[in-house]
Amino acid sequence: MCNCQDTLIPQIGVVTDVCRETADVKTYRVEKPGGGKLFEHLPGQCALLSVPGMGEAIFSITSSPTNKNYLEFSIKRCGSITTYLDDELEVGQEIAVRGPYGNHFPVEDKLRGKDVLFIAGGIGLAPMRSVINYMLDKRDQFGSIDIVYGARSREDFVRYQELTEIWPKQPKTKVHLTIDKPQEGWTGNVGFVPAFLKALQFTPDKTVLLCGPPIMIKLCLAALIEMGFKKNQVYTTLELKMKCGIGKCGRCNIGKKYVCKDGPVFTCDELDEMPDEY
Amino acid sequence: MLGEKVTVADKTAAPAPFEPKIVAFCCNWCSYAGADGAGTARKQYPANVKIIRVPCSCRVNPLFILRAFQRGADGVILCGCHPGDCHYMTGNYYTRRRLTLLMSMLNFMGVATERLRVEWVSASEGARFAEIMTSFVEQITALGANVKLRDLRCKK
Amino acid sequence: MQKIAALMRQKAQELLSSGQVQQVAAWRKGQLAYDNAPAVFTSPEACADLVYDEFCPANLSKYLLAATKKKLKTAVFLKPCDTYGVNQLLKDNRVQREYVYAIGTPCQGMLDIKKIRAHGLKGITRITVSEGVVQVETVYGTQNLPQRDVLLDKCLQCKGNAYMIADTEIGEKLATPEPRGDAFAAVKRIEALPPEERFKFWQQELSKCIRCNACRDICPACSCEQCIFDNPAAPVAGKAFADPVEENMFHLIRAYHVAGRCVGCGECARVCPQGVKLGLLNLKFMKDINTFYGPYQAGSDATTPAPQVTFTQGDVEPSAAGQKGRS
Amino acid sequence: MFKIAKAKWPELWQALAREGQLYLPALVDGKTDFAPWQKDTKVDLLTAVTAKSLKQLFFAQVEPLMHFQTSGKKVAVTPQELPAQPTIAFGVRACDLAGFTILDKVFLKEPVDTFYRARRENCTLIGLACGFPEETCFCQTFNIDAASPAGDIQTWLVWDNLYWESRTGKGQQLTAKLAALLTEATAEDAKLVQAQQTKIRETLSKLPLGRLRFSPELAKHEQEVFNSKVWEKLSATCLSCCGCTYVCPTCHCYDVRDYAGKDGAVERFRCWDSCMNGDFTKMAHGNPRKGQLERFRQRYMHKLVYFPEDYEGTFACVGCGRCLRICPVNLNIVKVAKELEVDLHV
Repeated sequence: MCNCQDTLIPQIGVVTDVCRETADVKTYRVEKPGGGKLFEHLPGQCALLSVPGMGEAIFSITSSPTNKNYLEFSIKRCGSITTYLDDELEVGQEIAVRGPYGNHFPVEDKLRGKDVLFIAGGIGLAPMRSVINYMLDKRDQFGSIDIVYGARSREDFVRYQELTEIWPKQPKTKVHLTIDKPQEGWTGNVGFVPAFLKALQFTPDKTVLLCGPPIMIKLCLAALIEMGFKKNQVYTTLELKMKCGIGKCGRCNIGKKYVCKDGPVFTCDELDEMPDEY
Repeated sequence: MLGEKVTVADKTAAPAPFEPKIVAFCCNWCSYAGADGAGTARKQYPANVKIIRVPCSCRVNPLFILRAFQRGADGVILCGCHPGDCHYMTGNYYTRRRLTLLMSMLNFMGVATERLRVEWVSASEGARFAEIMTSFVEQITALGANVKLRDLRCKK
Repeated sequence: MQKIAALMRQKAQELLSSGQVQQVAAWRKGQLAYDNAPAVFTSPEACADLVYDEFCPANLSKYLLAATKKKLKTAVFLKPCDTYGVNQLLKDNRVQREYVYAIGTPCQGMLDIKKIRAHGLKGITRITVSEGVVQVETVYGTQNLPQRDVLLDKCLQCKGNAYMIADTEIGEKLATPEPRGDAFAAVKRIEALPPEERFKFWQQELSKCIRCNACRDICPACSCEQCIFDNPAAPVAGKAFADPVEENMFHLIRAYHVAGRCVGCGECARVCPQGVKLGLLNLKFMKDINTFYGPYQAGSDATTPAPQVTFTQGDVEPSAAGQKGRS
Repeated sequence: MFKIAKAKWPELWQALAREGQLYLPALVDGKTDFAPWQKDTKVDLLTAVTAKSLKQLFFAQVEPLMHFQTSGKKVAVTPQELPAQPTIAFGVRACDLAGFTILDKVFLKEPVDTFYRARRENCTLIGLACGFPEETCFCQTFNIDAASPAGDIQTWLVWDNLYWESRTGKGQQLTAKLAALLTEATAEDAKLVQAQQTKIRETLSKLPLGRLRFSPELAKHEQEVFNSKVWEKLSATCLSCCGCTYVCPTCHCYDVRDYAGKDGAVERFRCWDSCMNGDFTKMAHGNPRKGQLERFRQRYMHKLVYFPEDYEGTFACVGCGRCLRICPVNLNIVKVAKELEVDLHV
């Protein structure tokens, strides 16, 4: 390989584990072919996965940076590449990976010592999980952790085991789950996340990390503001179509920002300053 | 320029005799059954012919034909019911008009139209099906590999 | 022409203020001597900008697609040749008659700025036309050119001054340019070449293409909601220009998709930034259709079925067509 | 400064072609565009605006990036080798040269686009002053001087002589190799060149767009410009072809696509793309720029607002006027900027 390699050239990784999370979400574990992590990253960053012949797509890295052995991606079956991944990707398959791209949640400065409230909906847990596990591994650097997570049904929770058996047992960590419609055998909360959020009566001294479908983000933000939170307390992560990942190809351009390079993590007041095109 | 060179995989080995790849679009109601008929009657036709079954010859979009050429077919043959015998009454009449224009245009663009053939073969004409395929394979073998309409990427 | 422009302004204002139509498609004055742009006017006041002169070649019929979608009754100024496009859109059921108010607009042939420039004229500041003479003023001097020499190619194949569809007409019909010779002469010249020469000609011609898709986007027959070439799963990438076979496919299939529906407005060739002789492909299909299935002019009415959706039992066989024109 | 008479130009082309692949404006099929020089090339140094910009010399319309070979579960990747051939572009106008400085900002910024950089570094650019600017020219809007083009070497064509002056080390190296062909220019010659420069600047100011200015205020009012009502009016007639993008010397959006050949061979290539294309931002869950208006707005917002915001007020436009010449419906950046300025009172 020449020493002048372009950033568009990916590395080869191998899938070492595939975990079926829900009917349409799987978590894939990727390592170097000989074992070990492909690259280091920070929570919230993304990587481009590609299936040669099908093309590339960008996904957030769901494993924590504190994990030194592998990268994980939780991916929902949605478009052409994700459908292919869902159908075809099995253990031992090699895929092309490049990254990490974008900025990250400010775990090293602004979030230090803060009480953190995570709000996620559906596959929106994927980028959150990276931060949650990072914080839990460095538990003493952060305040209390609350995780509010909503899904369509009990079967649609990603990483259910982690949610119910691991995270709640950590110090100063609470997990609040809700599903959209009543379901037999479900004893937890039923209802949409924004209403659940208000019912939980969080105090506005927390820093919020928010990710989910656009409509959920919008309504949760409104609920948070009603509860006394300020927009600069709320971090979210955007998703747009990307091709290069390095702020050149022009796809994820919103205003003067490129989501792949300047994002995907923005505070909600930063989003307000950008043209409404995401 | 496109189409000048034909790559030979291994120059040290004696070049293998040219085996053309033929794509045959066959109507489910006539020629596909005709191919079956050829089999039952033990009429042989060359294995170079790969059959793609279509519900009616008029299902074949000109893009299918060009794509077959693009992806490496040396010849394409389209078989439908005899005019007047279409299972759907009129499908093959449209095929006839479409392919007439396509043939004429390919010819206009200087692409050998000998590589594309349209034949009407009924379900009972198994023997004829085998004959047509044999003669088409012979014709394409004589013409050699298709280079004018082939995508040469990943081949250089 | 100035008189016609004044009548057009008046008509547009009338239609808009009476509420007969919700918008008017016409042309707006640009900043140069020749860059009038198609424009949609929605208020009588805005119509002050409406212009019409020898630099209004664009066929406005394609804007009726958006008008139909938005359900806006639209008045559209149509030169005689543009009326064919409207009929074709109506026939293809892509535009609904109730949203169209067609205004026949006289034309004496439109001028081709590229041909004017080809006379070595640069820095053009003003162009005036009178009595068959085009006077071009530039920062380097003034030159007169015979009008016929600088007409658009499509105007040299003018189909005459009759409107194929019109709810009303503006002014008197004008004499359109005399068509020049056999419309199919260029096609016949290519047909007469040996196959290898034909192949070479098309490879050269089509390799100029930069896949900007302007030919497709302006065509009144290319009216699909989504083009097959915009489908990522299509064998031809929408915008890449990656392999000669792709260019062949794009142009051949594009021409094929409009065969029997192409009205011969010549817009594809006019808008091609690379000067690809696109009209030839369409003309070839027209010529074949005329030869094989009898004379046919797409867009001359909104009802006759196109030759590709009809048939006779004694149609010519494809094998016969492939043999034609071979040397 | 040196000079070379017309009679010796063919020798000059030949000498330049020996130093690298030579591109110059050539007349083909009635159209002047940059083309690789061959013995029978009809060189056209009088046409100021070539059909396309020269950006494809550094940022190719289609360019393979890498090749994959897949077999079973294995995937191997071979990066495309970087272009190494030296190139020389002669007759490049001031606007196109300014276009490269804009592309440089994007492609040479970290992480560097190595394909672009390799081509850029391998090329010696020879500028040519615009003796006869056209009515579509408005480079002076961006303080680009058509009378003294940037580049490694700048040249002037006065009557039948070409005047030649190197501006960079690369230019000097090339000039040194041509010593046998070039003669030293006299003080008389310098006066001729100066006279032409004055003439060019004068002509430019007399052209229809000679006094055009783009307001720097636009970039300071992102939200107002974005929400302006003129977009609807302007975008109504855009056909959303991407002709303007493809001829523009500063447009740089691209797409990365895969071509799957047979037997597991895959070529990943990059090709020009345009924000005018409907599928540009289309994702599985929808499209944030739903219609013509949004896409049209994006292109001009990027040139007039976002780019200046990002790069100290530099507009992503060099006034070459190609979009004025190419647009099938005569829409262009000048009309857009003017309408916006009127709407925002800036």
